[in-house]
Amino acid sequence: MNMSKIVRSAANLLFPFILVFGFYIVLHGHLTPGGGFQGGAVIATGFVLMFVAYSYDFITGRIGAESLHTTETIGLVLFIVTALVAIVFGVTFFTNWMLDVGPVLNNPVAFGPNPGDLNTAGFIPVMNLAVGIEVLGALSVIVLYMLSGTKEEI
Amino acid sequence: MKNLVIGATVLILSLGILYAGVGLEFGAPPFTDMDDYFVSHGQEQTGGNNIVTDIVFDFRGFDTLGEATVLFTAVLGAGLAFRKRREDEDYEYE
Amino acid sequence: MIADTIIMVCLGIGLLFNALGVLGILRFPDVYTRLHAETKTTTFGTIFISLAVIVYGAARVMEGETGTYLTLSVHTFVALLALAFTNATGAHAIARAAHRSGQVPKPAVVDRLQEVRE
Amino acid sequence: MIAFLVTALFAYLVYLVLTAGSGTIGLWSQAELIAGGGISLVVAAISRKFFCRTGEYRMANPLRWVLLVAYAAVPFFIEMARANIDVAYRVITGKIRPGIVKLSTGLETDFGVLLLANSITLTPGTLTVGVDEETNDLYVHMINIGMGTETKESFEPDDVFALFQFPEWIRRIAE
Amino acid sequence: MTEVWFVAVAVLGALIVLTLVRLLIGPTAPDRVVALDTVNTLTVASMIVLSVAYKQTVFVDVAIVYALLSFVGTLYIAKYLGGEMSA
Amino acid sequence: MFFNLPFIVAALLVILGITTMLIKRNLIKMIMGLALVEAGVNLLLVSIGYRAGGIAPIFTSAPDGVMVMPTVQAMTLTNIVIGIATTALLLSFVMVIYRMYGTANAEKVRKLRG
Amino acid sequence: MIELVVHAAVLVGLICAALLVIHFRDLLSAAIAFGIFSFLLSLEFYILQAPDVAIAEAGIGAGLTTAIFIVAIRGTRRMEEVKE
Amino acid sequence: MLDAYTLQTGTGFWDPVVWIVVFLVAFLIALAIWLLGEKEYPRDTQAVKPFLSGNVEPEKADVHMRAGNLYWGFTEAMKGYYSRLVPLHTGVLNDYVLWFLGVMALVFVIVGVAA
Amino acid sequence: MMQELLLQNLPALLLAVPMLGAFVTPLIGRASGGARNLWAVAVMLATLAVAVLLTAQVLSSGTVVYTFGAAAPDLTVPADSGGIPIRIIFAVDAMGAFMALAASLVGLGVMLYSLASATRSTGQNGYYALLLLLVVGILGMVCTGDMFNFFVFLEINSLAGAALVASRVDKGVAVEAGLKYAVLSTLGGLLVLFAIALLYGQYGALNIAVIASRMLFTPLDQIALVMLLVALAMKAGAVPMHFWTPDAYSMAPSSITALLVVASQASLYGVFRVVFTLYGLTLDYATIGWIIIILGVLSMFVGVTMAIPQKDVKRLMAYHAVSQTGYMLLGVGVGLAVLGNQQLLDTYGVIAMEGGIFHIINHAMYKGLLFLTAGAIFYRTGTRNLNQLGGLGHSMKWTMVFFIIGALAIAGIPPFNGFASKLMIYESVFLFNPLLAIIAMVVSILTLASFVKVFHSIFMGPRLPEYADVREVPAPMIIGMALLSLLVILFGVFPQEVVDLLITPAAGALIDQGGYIASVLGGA
Repeated sequence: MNMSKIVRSAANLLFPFILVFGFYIVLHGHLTPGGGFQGGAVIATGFVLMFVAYSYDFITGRIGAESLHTTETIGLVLFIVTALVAIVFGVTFFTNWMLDVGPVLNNPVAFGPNPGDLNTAGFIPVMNLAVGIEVLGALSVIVLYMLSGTKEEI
Repeated sequence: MKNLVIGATVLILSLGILYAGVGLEFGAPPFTDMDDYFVSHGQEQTGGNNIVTDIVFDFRGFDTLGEATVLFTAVLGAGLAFRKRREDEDYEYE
Repeated sequence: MIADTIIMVCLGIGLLFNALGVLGILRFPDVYTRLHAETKTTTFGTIFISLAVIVYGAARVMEGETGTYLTLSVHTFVALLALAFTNATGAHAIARAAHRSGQVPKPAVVDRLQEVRE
Repeated sequence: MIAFLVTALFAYLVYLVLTAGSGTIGLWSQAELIAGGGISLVVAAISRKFFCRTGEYRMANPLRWVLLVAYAAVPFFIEMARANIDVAYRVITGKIRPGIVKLSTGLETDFGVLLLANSITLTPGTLTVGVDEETNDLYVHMINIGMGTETKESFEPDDVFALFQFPEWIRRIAE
Repeated sequence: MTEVWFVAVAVLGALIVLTLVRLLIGPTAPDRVVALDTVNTLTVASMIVLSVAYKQTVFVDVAIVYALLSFVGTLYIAKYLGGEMSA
Repeated sequence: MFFNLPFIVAALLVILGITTMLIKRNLIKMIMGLALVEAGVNLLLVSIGYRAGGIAPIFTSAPDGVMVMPTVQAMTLTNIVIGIATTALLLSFVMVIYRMYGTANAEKVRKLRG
Repeated sequence: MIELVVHAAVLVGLICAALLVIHFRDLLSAAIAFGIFSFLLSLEFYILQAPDVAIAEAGIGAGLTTAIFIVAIRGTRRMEEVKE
Repeated sequence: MLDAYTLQTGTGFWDPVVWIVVFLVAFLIALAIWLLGEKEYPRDTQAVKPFLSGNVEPEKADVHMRAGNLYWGFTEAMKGYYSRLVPLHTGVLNDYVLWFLGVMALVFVIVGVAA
Repeated sequence: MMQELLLQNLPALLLAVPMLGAFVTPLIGRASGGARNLWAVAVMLATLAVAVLLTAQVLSSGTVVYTFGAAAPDLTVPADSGGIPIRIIFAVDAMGAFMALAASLVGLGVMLYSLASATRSTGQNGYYALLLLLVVGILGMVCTGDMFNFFVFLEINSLAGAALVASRVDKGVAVEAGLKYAVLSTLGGLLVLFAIALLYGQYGALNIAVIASRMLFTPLDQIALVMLLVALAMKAGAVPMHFWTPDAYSMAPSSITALLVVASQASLYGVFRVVFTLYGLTLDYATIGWIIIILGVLSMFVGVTMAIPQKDVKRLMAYHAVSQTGYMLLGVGVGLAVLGNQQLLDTYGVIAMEGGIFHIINHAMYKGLLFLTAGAIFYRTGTRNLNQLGGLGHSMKWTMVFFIIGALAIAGIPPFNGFASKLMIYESVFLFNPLLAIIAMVVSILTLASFVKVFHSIFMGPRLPEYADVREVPAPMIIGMALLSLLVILFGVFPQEVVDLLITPAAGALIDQGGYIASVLGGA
């Protein structure tokens, strides 16, 4: 069942805000506290907020478990492939290869305390994004599965 | 009888675990060479300011892959548990 | 140091109201009145505490520190907005749930919602 | 399409606020501006159906936002301070006379109802308990109902708000 | 000046412990949710203050996450209590 | 001794968790006990890495000072995510069991024995 | 010194919340207590200079854990059975 | 040559090749005896019909022994042992956890005493 | 060039290939079931190929060390780190390679078998993905040289196993078994992590070699040791912590049970790794050795006696699995108990350990085979109750042959592989303590007796009317079973080859703590 109109309106307003904030945490993982998991968890909580504000049937009509599952898989594959590409360059699995060859993410870093710059740190932002996508898919789909378990017939 | 066993178990484990808590020294870890290395070299080797993220994704990236796999596993497991099953699929255990 | 004075005053007010809020949820007789205490006073107190932090950050920016204190102020402000918004909505949700679960306001003189539901 | 653009714009603004002070182009660095663009597109793609559910775009008018800020800064804040002193007084003395009353608002939009409900919750001795989904009437728990007024079928805004007329303000902002 | 912030956090911590009394005595679930909300607000306040006390401005993000997300838990409890959970 | 407070609290949390798992018969309560154990282990891990007067291991606008140990924080992060995955899976199982058996009491969930 | 007081307050709260989780027979109340426990744990992480962990615990503990516990309670029953 | 296949067990050895040769020889002997008998087996006569103590054998399905009947004597003889052991497998999750932690506590004590 | 890169990165590929395969399996399965099956088998074959290559590499050039994220795989210690490794390191010695080989072999057999056996149930996408993930968990546990990494893979192993156990809901009973398994393994995993935290708090390192080289055996280390030992022994299913074993093994789909056996062996490998490599020379051998021996003897005896009155065929076999685990614990425990005494070690200690380790791979093979035959019977008859079964020898000839091979192997009848390893255990344990050897033999006899009962009640007797139309199982299942029985026979006929090739290096790798440390830390 839907919750009251006030809660629904509040959730509608908060949803994009939570998403933006989650992506902010994901992308700034190498600069500020946070990273893939934390941001992914925040975004997933945004989805979970939607699950609670609206009824189960309404939500499954708009956000399918299948698509969330696919999102999760995309994140995982992106993660492992990014790590595997390093092998091609003659270095080992999980080497930060983008630090040397990346066109964008190899800005020179200032050492010691500094204000931070978004496009640094090699593949870490890419990894953050991949894990963020994975976690957001996984955590929201698991809540969706559990909600489906509260229905009378499976 | 059983309550006695539970009590003894909890007591002994409490002693052991609490001993572990008291035995470690708070605020002054004895060996810090690995972490010192991360703090002093992490920024130049990975370019990230947040050392924790550097460790999570670069130095110990494989753990992160494993942990993402755990999450994937849990999703698959929950999906299997709540899947729609056919009528004749269940086996009656006697 | 005028900034310091403002910070002290704001912190003092904030803590006072937070303390009153906690006192309120301990003293009041039923869930709705406790919600009054919780929502208004603790939110208000936290707004003042945040104001103290914002003023602190602004003062540091005025003194010519790096931009990070600007980030501090802005983020504190965002936290403040989010807190006020979610607290109000959350309080409404709890009150509604409490009413739906059958809790009557105890020393109430009138309950129009109950009449509608019946 | 318009929903997408509005949501993306909102997301981009939020992102800019969050990353203020990161660089030299205004307050932002080039990378942040580009990343913000990408994020806002993604967020808009996901959330446009929720953010613009009612299909009304009144709130896209910047003037209304200015009004909202003014409302939050002056009447709302003053009422809130008054409310807190009121609650503090009741916490200390314990004098209460609570009850749930109906408040007819005459507001039309969801956003208006939300704003009013949250304002009521945070201001003098009142707490929104329920909302009528059809007529947008609010059921308000009041901590201290004036003697004799509880017999009224439906309260008017005058009975609840002393200094400022919130529904009037909100009507100007949201409708 | 640093001491002031810590004193504020100490007071807030004491208030949090005090709030647990309401959690204990209840008597009903909504009362306990009120305690949850109070602790949430106080935690956010402590975090904001602590980030200044530690002079680490990046810590404020944690407070934002809190302010945004604890709401979701409250909503779930409210939906359950109101008997509106799906099914 | 007194300054070991976080370690002692972590140990206490582990003990409370396993006590819950031993004495409570409700499956959801047992899983809560498991979550308490997990929280205790997390707290232990993080407090192991604390250095007196340290600052967080983040260079972005960091003040001066020695940094606390980052590895344990990475490990704790991993463990938190593993914990939520485990908890969700276990709770799903409990829900299915309740649906099939009509009870979530561990003493009645015992078709498999002997 | 004052830092120690902060520390002690949070840790005492932590233990109290954990005890309450065990104490309540009403699982919903236990879940609420668990939410508070999560908050305090996150605050403790914050005090121990682990903001990354604090965010993770905040994001997961505050929203998701409570949510899945509530869903699980909805899927089973609210009260713990009293032992016969 | 055979050494390559010999499993040395320190004090003894085992050679699968030798074993297989011996096995094959025994098998051949058995086969020969069987073939000898087969030649003289009176097929298609009354003599092959089985009798039990002079009575006709009952239907095969009736004499099929089910698993529950096997080793009845063994379990009966070890009743004292089984009546204690089987109830320990209660199937209650708390007990499983208790056994696990109980053994851990026991090992704590043993290691603590030994140290 | 490409070949060189692949050969250089074998330990990483061993994990990366099945992981990547598992991640995309559900996606492929949503498109087409056949493609998914083909994909899963291909991934498993590739994993096996990598495992074989890796084993060859280990046997030819000693311990293979792989550093994740370094410029070169063997660059374990960075130039300016002061002689400590800082990244995750895979250290695959002979023991690890041997376990990896066993896991991927059984995995391939199970995968082929599943092609037919899983067709009836829904949710196959998740099934195949989880099967690959379970293999990933096992492989990761046996290859890693890092404590925390070990914990992570332990969790993958536990969760994938639990999810698979619960996957056939079976009116909730399977979920009950899965819940018990998951709760116990999670609690065990958390205690393992607690121990890791204690070790980290003292030595500031996670690498096994570094911790081993810094080990002081303080009281805190003893607490950590007990936690690691008991938790991993519980995961391996040692009595009296075996209660989850019959539940989980009997309710899982048969193919999964065969792999769960290997998963338990991986935990056993963890016990050995902790005891020998992590603590090694600092340990109090006699105490820990006797603890392991007593656990082993209890497991043997209680397992086999509990098996005899069972009437569910898979539950019976599960109790036998407990009993066989006891042999391994006994063998390696005897080896540990005399580790300090070089003379006794040479006389019988090494042989006992070799027997125990040899039994691991043998057990994985024949127990897997037996569970697969049980699954084949269930597949055709729909029951596992021994009291109802009978007369299947007429219609399921291949299954019967495979069952006989497995049963004789588990009972220790020559020329199958169980005999070879049991012989090594008997003879060496007899020198250590005759009583233990006698118990081991009695248990072996009881095992044979128990399997005679199973064989009789399933296959012997007249064709029963209710199973009149039972036919042989489909070809993929037969191929899967045939693969394992071929291995059983091969290992039984050429035991010395296997011992020389795999077992002796493995036992040597376990005993040689200094060599392990040196190979990881570069002679430091």
